[in-house]
This record gives sequence, structure tokens and C-alpha cells, in this order.
Amino acid sequence: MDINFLLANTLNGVVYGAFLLLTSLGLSLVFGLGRVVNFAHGALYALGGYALIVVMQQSAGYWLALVLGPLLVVPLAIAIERAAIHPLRSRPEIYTLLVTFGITFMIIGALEYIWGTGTTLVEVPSPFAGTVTILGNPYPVYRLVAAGLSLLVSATVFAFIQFSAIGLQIRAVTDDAGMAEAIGVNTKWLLTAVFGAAAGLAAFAGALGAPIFAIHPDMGSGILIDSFLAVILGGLGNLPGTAVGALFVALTKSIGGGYVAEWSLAILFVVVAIALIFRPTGLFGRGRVA
Amino acid sequence: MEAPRFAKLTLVTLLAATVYAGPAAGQAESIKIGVLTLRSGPMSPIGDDIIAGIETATRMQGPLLGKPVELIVEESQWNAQLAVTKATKLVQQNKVAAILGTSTVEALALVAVADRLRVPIVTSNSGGAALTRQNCSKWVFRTNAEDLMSAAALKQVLAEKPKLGSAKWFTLGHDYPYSRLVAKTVQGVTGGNYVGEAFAPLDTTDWSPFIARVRSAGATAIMMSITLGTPLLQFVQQANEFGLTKEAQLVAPIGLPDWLVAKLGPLSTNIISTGSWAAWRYEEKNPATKQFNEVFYKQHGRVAGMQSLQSASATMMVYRAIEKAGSTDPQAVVRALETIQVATPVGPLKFQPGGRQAMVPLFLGPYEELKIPRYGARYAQLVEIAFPASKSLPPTGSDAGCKLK
Amino acid sequence: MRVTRDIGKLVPLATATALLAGLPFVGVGEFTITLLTEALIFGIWAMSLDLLVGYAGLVSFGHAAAFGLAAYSAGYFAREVMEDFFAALLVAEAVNVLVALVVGFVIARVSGIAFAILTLCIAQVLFTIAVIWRSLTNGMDGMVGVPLPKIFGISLASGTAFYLLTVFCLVGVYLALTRLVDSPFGRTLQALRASEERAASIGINVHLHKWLAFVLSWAVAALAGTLMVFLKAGTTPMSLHWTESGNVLVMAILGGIGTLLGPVIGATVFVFVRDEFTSRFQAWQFVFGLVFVVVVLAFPTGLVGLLNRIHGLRRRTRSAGEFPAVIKRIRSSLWRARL
Amino acid sequence: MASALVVQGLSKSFGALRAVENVSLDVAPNQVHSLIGPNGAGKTTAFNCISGFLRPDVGRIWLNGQEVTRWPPHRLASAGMARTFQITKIFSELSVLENVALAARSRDGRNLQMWRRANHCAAKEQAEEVLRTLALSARTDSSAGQLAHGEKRVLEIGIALALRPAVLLLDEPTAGMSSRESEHIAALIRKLSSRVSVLLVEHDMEIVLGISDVVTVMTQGRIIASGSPAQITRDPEVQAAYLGTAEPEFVS
Repeated sequence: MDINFLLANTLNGVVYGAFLLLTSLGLSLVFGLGRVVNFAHGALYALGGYALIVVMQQSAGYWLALVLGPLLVVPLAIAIERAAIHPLRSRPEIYTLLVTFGITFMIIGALEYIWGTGTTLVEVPSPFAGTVTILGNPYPVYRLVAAGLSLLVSATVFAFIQFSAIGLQIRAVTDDAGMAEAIGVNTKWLLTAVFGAAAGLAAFAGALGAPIFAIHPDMGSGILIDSFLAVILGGLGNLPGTAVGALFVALTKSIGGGYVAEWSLAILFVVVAIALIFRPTGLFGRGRVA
Repeated sequence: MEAPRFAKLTLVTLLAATVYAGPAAGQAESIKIGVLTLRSGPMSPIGDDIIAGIETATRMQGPLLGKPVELIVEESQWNAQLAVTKATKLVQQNKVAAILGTSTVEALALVAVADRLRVPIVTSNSGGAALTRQNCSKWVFRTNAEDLMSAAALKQVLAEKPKLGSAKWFTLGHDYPYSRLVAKTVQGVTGGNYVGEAFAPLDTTDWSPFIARVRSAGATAIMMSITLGTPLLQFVQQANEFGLTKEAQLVAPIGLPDWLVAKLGPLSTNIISTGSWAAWRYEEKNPATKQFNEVFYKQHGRVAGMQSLQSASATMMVYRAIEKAGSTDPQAVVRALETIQVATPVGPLKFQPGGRQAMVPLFLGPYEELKIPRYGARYAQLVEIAFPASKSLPPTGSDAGCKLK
Repeated sequence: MRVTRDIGKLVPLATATALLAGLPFVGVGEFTITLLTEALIFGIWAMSLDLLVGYAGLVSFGHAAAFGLAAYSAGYFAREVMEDFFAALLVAEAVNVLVALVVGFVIARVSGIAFAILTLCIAQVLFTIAVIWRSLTNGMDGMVGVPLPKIFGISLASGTAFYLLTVFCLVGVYLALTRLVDSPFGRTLQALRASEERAASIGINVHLHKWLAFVLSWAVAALAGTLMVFLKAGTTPMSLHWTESGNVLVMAILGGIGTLLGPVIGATVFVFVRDEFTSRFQAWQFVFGLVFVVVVLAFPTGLVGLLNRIHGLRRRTRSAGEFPAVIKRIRSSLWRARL
Repeated sequence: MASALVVQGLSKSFGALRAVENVSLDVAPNQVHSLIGPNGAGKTTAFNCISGFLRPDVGRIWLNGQEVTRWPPHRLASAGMARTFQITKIFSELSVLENVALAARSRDGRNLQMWRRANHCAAKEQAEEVLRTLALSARTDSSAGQLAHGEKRVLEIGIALALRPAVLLLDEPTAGMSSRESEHIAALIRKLSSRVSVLLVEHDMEIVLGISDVVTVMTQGRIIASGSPAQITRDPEVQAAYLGTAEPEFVS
């Protein structure tokens, strides 16, 4: 297997990594802000896929549905936060994992009940249906477009966190919630809003990935594990770290998948395990994760 | 916790357990048949097809030994452990006369406990050859074709289709023992034309690394031993997205369920199946298939897929056996199953002498667009070759390695 | 005095054991016994998790590893070497303890979410090995053909005999673990849960204690895995999958962690509810998730906490002296209304 | 008489931030040695380095003449160094008695006993005695989490005392207390110094000056002065450092 093969799978990894960043960012933000381990993130991703279908059925085009669909998920996520996560504020963070574990079951069950268990293929939207030649082989244009869009949205999120007033508050709370509250940041409101926004990001990813990965009720479980590994590797709550983590997970899967197929996942888990043993707070984590 | 509380809590649990009696035994006069299959998750359309086929066969049957037939469907999640629990429930609580449905992993798990359950199990959705060969059990029968039969059919196809025979072959599968067997077979049959294989982890959603691998190997035919359902849809979609379908012929080692073909739509025409267990277009040759298709369409409003046809055939064999035995005595039904021959939607069926594998034909051919949609289907498999069991199966069970006690 | 107090505690336990063991003989349905056997095995498993989660405060999201590994080693031994239950158990214990000693030594370095993810990683790696090492495990098709267990040369052919064996194991584990959590070691684990830093500052070797807790937990889980592989006559890689780890965590939390008995009740409820739901509803996942969410939100101490609260309420009602006069009046008027 | 605790040339950086730089301390037996300085002076970092919770970059530490540099916290504790925390760390779900008994058992090396009942240990009597000394006997069976804030701080000292340490490190023991409670603690510390050497980080100047034998002043990671309370109050550098920051810094 030649260098072209390695390069092809590096490209595959980068494309998937860009996509993974979208789902990981929200997970990381919500943890950093409210110590919420959101196991339902994958289910919200799936909801995004179904929201896309719902909007497209109203004879909206793909691109319109890509924008509107995720917006449908946001209020639902906010309701989930208020009803199930907010009441757990005073309890150890592991309870948020448990409650969102249950919510995942509820969402998947509801999706199966309403839309059935089947898989829906979404056609690659025009005008990006074809391929371009990269490294001597055809490569789907839509993957490049989706990766570009993912990066664009992620960069916007980064910029928002870095430069906006609300972003400043988010960073302050992530750094030291008690202190931020003392200087007048409304952490409750902030968490609810960020949870909604993170769900929107996940839903957007689900809709954006639909023409590649198709839509079915359980579509979120794979991406959830990948995102978790990315966020853990990067250091929970650390956004630049999350970006590196996402890229790392994606490259391990694609390059590993190319060379040692069936072992690739095990290798990923071993690497994450080793990283955690030496850096329990992630490669770029600060302080202790209690 | 104080110890007295232990007593109280245990008492509560015990009461709950005692009160729990499950559904009432139902009408005493009915004959109960258990169906064990997948009812949730992305693969459950296969379960739906299995149940639908059994329902139609049951409706066509009418009363059995003068009694109504009652179907009891249980969710097994295609999980071996849960399947054992649910099979036990069907036997101990519902007193079923036979169990239908089940996939390979469940059927193998049931073989292990078959002597404890003591009920005829006729599976119609299990490929694993071991089930009716080295692991065979007195109680467990199979009506669909096992993997080694499909492998024999593949040889025939390669011999008859020079374009495939001279192709450069690559096996891409999920990491199931079945996939390994398919790979071994393809390698054995194609010899020097075999350019590689890869086995993806079970929850692979992004196939791009594997597509790169296939390309790097220069393959022009891909044997897809990929789980029938979402994963296969994802792979075919992504192979098309990457333009791989223009470079290589996609081959499926077993048939695609018709709901999957419907989802794939035009994409399905890139695929040839070398080992379908059933095909509804066999109705052109077999009146029993046509008769069943019509009843099925009336009842369910869709075309009878591979799993429906297969499960219906298994159901019919069980009903014939019960009629022949004259009772639902499990031993008698098993003895009757060994000897009956039944006209089913997949052709006339009987079990291999001294074995547990039905002498079932295989249906080979590409998927194509229908000029006139039929039973709601717009794409379907063309039955180019009906490959008889005599060419693919050892004549007796013991030749196949099945030693019945 | 100590002796009489111990006897005082033993009597209800003995009564409960006798009641539990007597179930098959008082007309309880055959399948209920089958399901109860499964539930109690899960109960042992959930108790072993409780030692980690409820006492040492280490949330494992990969406890299926301990269960599946034992199932594979006991099952393989029983099929290939001998059918004796205790011999197979010994093998499973040896394998589990060995692996836990190695793995635990490393992961006892971390806590909290890192611990949860690390345990998940370990389970997933074992899962992959079980899929790939086909000569030993038969891959995804699962290892089948595990014979019925023999005890002292007698084959446990009947469901009742197997059930009694399970009850015996459960009670044994319960006794041992209640003793353990009440020992200096058990108290030290609880100290770790409250604050590892504080524990270290009073001279507790935090790493050593977490390591031992991990090994003990895996040793107890080995018993559950061994029983299960005999009950099901085999196992598959799915017994190592993270969804199973999630299930056992659900059982423990549902019943109430840090109580030992709670996880057993949680496992029982889980098994019976899952059986009913999967039989009755196609969207059983929704109902299942709903029940779980409600328990986590409304009853942080699980079902045991709920039962205790009901119990406490009754006791308080009996000694009405504690009640403020207003409540007493409301209560008496309620009584009158009912009469 | 040899020093109870000697710290020599201790330095610790976090990235570019030099939290502690070349700090040396010498705590004589049965003395109360206080470490003061404005917020961010590096007192708690120094404390964490000494008690093993942080690894110093440079520097050596001796406890009762034995070098203990880079020992893990639990080993230091067994060797006779006990500490409290700035933010109360107690085992809040366990009883008050159990909190102290844990430390007593740990001192006797009984943590690993798995079959004995915890309540039947000799440690129980030792713990009860500590609670008597601290006037906490009335709360013996309460859950530690239910204690009042002041009681929790006292309990924390009790846990440390149960280790029968040679050196006791107290990190702001009066934080968040009323002045009456603070006085109570101050008296307690003074009383304890007949049995142990105390290294104290404290913001309440009145207490520091009232009970200390030696006071060491740190700013920005460095020691700027060390001496008796009288010497310290006269030191011009200390005055400058303290006048430079607003008085409220020292109000707890």
C-alpha cells in the first residue's frame, strides 16, 4: 500500500475530523459550563437528521432544511435541560450522565415509534453530487463541502466564544463557576442557552451528515462515542483541545481502518486509555477533573 | 442498611415476583406458535418481514388440527442472551408448539439450550453453517440456505459469468465469522484474481477508509459481506458517492431484502446477488410463490421480501408437520419434520436426510428496474439462475458433519 | 451482647433466604423462577458494581468487562475441561483477579470521569478481542455449547436446582459484602468517595485502596459471569459491550447505590420490567428510558430510598408526638373523612 | 534540639507563573510557625508542596531529621505530618466519630482490614478521646455534613490530631468563622503546640501575632521576612508590602 493510500486516508480522516468537531464542540462546551456529561448528545444528533426530513417533506430544499431543521431541535433541547438537567445542579456530575442516558432511550424509542425503525437515504444535494479527482481518484465533492461547512461553523463558534460578551461569560463560568456567579453572571440561564445551542450544533451535524451517513433512530450512538473520546482526549471543556482530539480520533479511525481494519477501534481505545492514564484531565486539560 | 430491612425489602420483591404471572394462558384450545425476532433498532424491518411472512402463512393455513393458531411474538433484539430468555418464556409460560424466526447468533444460542427447552425450532434467517453441521441439534431446523451453500453457488456464477470470473476480487465485510467464511470462499474460488480483504469494526459508519483500501488494491469486484440493513445502505451510498460503483461490480453473498432494495432504488442496479434465499419473482416458475405473493400483498400492501418468503416456508413446514404428527407433541413434530415435503413459496421443500438443513434452492441474479411496478416494487432481483440444493448441499446430514444423537 | 446482636440480624436474613429459596415450592411459575434466576445473577453483578460506585465512588462504565471475561473463561473451561461449577468458578476468579490486578493497578491512578471512560475503553478492547480471537471465542457468533454445571458430580439439570444455587451465591455474596463495607477497609473506601485528597492527607494509600476495591469488584462479578454462562449455555461478545455496562449501571442506580441490597432489587425490577416491556410495547425503549429518568430525578437514592422513605413516613406517623399540632388536626380530619 | 520540619530552597512554577521561589523554612519542635502574606503570595502552594500534594520543582524537605522530599501525601501522613485544608474537606457522609476514627485506624495501619467490624476497633476509643479534647463529644454520632461551619473546621483539626502528628499544617483554620469561634481556635492551637509543631497559614493578623512563635512573610512567591511577631511588625519591608495592598485583604 503506497503513499497515495496513506494520503487518501489522511484526507478521509481530516474530513471526518472536521465533521466530528461539530458534534464534539457542543459536548465540550456543555461540560465546561455546567459539568454536564451529556450522553443524549448522540440522540440530539439523530433528531437533527429527522428534523431535516420533516422540513424537506414540507417541500423545502435541502439547504433550507439544513438551516431550519436544527432550529426545531433547539427548543426541545432547552425543554430537556430545564426539565431533567437543571434539577440535578446540586448533585454529582455523574447524575447528568445517568439522566441523559435515560433520555437517549426515550428519544430513540420516540423516533422509532413516530418514524419507524427504517433507514432513510438522503440524496446528495445539488450542485455537489459529483466527484473531483484528488490524488488520482474521484473524491465526493459533498464531503469536501460538508467538511468546509463544519469548519466554518466551528470557527464561528470559536470566534463567538473568544470575542463576544456572552462568550466571555461562558469562558468565565468554565474557568470558575463560583467566581463568575459572584460577579453577576447568570449561570443557570447561560447553561440553558448553551445547552440549546450545543443541541443545535449536534442537530446541524446530523442534518449535514445525512447525505453521507443516512438517517435512522440509532444513528447517534457511533458518533457519540467518537465525540466523547475526542472531548476526553482534548480535555473536557477545552475547545482547542477538543479540536485536536476530534482530528486525532478521526485520523486514528481512518488511517487505522485502512491498515488494520478490525483492530482500528481497539487501537483508538488503547490510545485514549494511555493518554488518560498519564493525563487524567485530557491531553490539554487543566486542573483536576473531579 | 439494617438487617430487618433486608427482610422487609426481600418480602416486597418476593410479593412482586409472585404477583407477576405474565399474560394469562389464553384459550386452551388454540395452538400457540412462538416467533422470536428483532422488533427495535435499525435492523427491525427484517423482523417486520419475518413476522409478516409468518402471519400470511398462518392466515393461509386457517385452523390447525381443528384449532385456531395463535402467534406469540417476542422481541429478541438479535441478542443471544435475551433470545434464550425469551425462548424459555415462550416454552415455559406460553407453552408454544414450535419457535420460528431467529438469526444465526440466536439460533446458535438456542441450540445450546435446545435439550433443556425441548421444542422444535425452525429458523429461516440464519446463515451460519455450523448450525446444521457440527453444532446441529435434534430440535433445530433451518429452511433458508446456509453459507456454504451460497459459496457453492458463487462458484457456479463465476464459471458462468466470465466478466465476474476474470474480475479482481476484494472482500469487504463486518467482522463476523460469516464474513471470514465468505472471504475464504471468494479467495478459494477466484485464486490469483483475489486482491484483498478487509473487515470493518461492527459499528462502522464512515466507509471511506475502506473504499480507499479497495481502490488501492485495484479491485473490480467487491464481495460485500456487510450486515443487511443500515450498514449496507451506508456502504452502497458511499461507494456511489465516491464513484466506486463505476469502477467495480458490487456483489452480495446473500440476497437483499426487498425493503432494502426499495430504499436503494436505482443504486440497487449496481448489485448482483449470488445467494438469495428467496426471490418473489420466482412466481414466474412456481405457482405456490405466486399464490403466496398475492395473499401477502393483500394483507400487507407490499411485496413479499426474502425474509417473508423464507419465514412463510418455515411456517408452512411446521404446520404440515403438526398435521402429520396429529398433535403438538414435540417429539412427534420433530419426527414429522424429518420426513415431510411441502410446496412452499421457495419451491418444494424437505429436510436433508439425517440432517436439519432444508434442501432449498438459491436464486441468483442482478437487481434491475421493473418496467411495470408489481406489488408496489419498482426494483427487484432478476432470477437468472435457480440453483438447486442438490448442487450445493451434501446428500445427507452426516455427510455435512451433523451427528444427531 | 455482640453475639446476640449478630443473631438478631441473622434471623431476618435467614427468613428472607428461606422465603426466597422456597419460591419454587409454593407454586410460583416456572418461567418466573427462570427470570428470577437471571435477575439474581444480575443482582450479584450489580452488587459488585455497587462496591465501586456506591462505596469507593468510582463510576465504572465498563463493568461488562468483568462479567463477560468471567463468562468466557468459565464457559470455555466448562466446555473444554470439566463441567464442575466450582472448578469453572475458580478459573473465572483466577482470570478476573489477574486481569483486574494488572488493569486496576493502572486505572486506580485516576478518578471521576476519567475512570468511567478508562473502564469503558478496557471493556471495548476486550470486546474487540472477543470478536477477533475466533479460535477461542467463535467471534460474533458467540461461544456456545457450555454444558449444565455439575456440583459435587451432580448435574444441575432442573431450573429449580440452578435457582437454589443462585440464591445460595447471592446470599453468600451479600453477607460477605455487608461485612466488608462495615470493615475498616469498607469505611476507608467511603472516605475515598468523599475526598481522595483528604483521605491521602490522613495517611490512606489512595491508590492501593482503589486498586483493591477494583480487584474485589471484579472478583465478585466473576461469580455472576460464571453463573450466567452456565444459565445461558454460552455467551457472545455482546456481554462485553458498553450497552451492557450501561444496563448494570442502570440496575444499580435504579435500586439505590451504596446499599448493596438496592442493586439486587434494581436488577430484579430491571429484568422483570424489561421482559414485560419488550413483550408488550414495540417502543419499549421510550417507556424504559422514561422510568429511568423519573427514578434518577425523583428518587436520587433509588428504589431502596423510596421504600425507606415510605417506611420512615409510616414510622413517624405512628409516633404522632413528633407531629406539629396542625398536621395532627389535618390528619385526624382526614381519618374522619375516610370513616 | 533538631527541627521538626525543615524546608530548603523550595520552588514551584506553573507554566510561566513562579508560584513559590526559593522558600526555606525551619519549624522548631512545639512551636507555632505562621506563614503570612497577601493573596497569591504562594502560601498554599508552598503548603501543598510540603504536604506532598504538589511536586516541587526544586527543594528538599526534612521531617524530624528524615528527608521526605517528593514523598506522596499518605506516606508523609504516616511519617507524622498532618494537614488541614483551606476549603473544608471532611468525609461528610460519615459520622463525626468515623471521620476521626478513620485517621486513628490509618495511623495504626488498619485500613486494610476487611473482615473486622470497624466499630469494634481500638481506634474508636482513640477517636472518642480526640472528640472530648475538642469538645465535640456531643456530636459524636451526627453526620459530619450536618455540622455547623465552625464545628467542621474543628473536626478537620480533630482528624489531623488523630494521626498523632509531629507536625501539624493548618491552612487558614479560622476562615469563615465568627470572631468568637476564631478565638476558640486560636486558644486550641496554642494548647496543641505543647504536643506538636504547628505550621500555620492564616489571614487573621490578630491571631497570628497572638499565638505565633515565629512568623514568616511571603509576597509573590518569595520570603521577605522571618522572625518573632514583634520583629515582623517592625520590619519596614513588611510594612511596605502590607501598606501597598489594601487592608481588606486581611479581613477574612
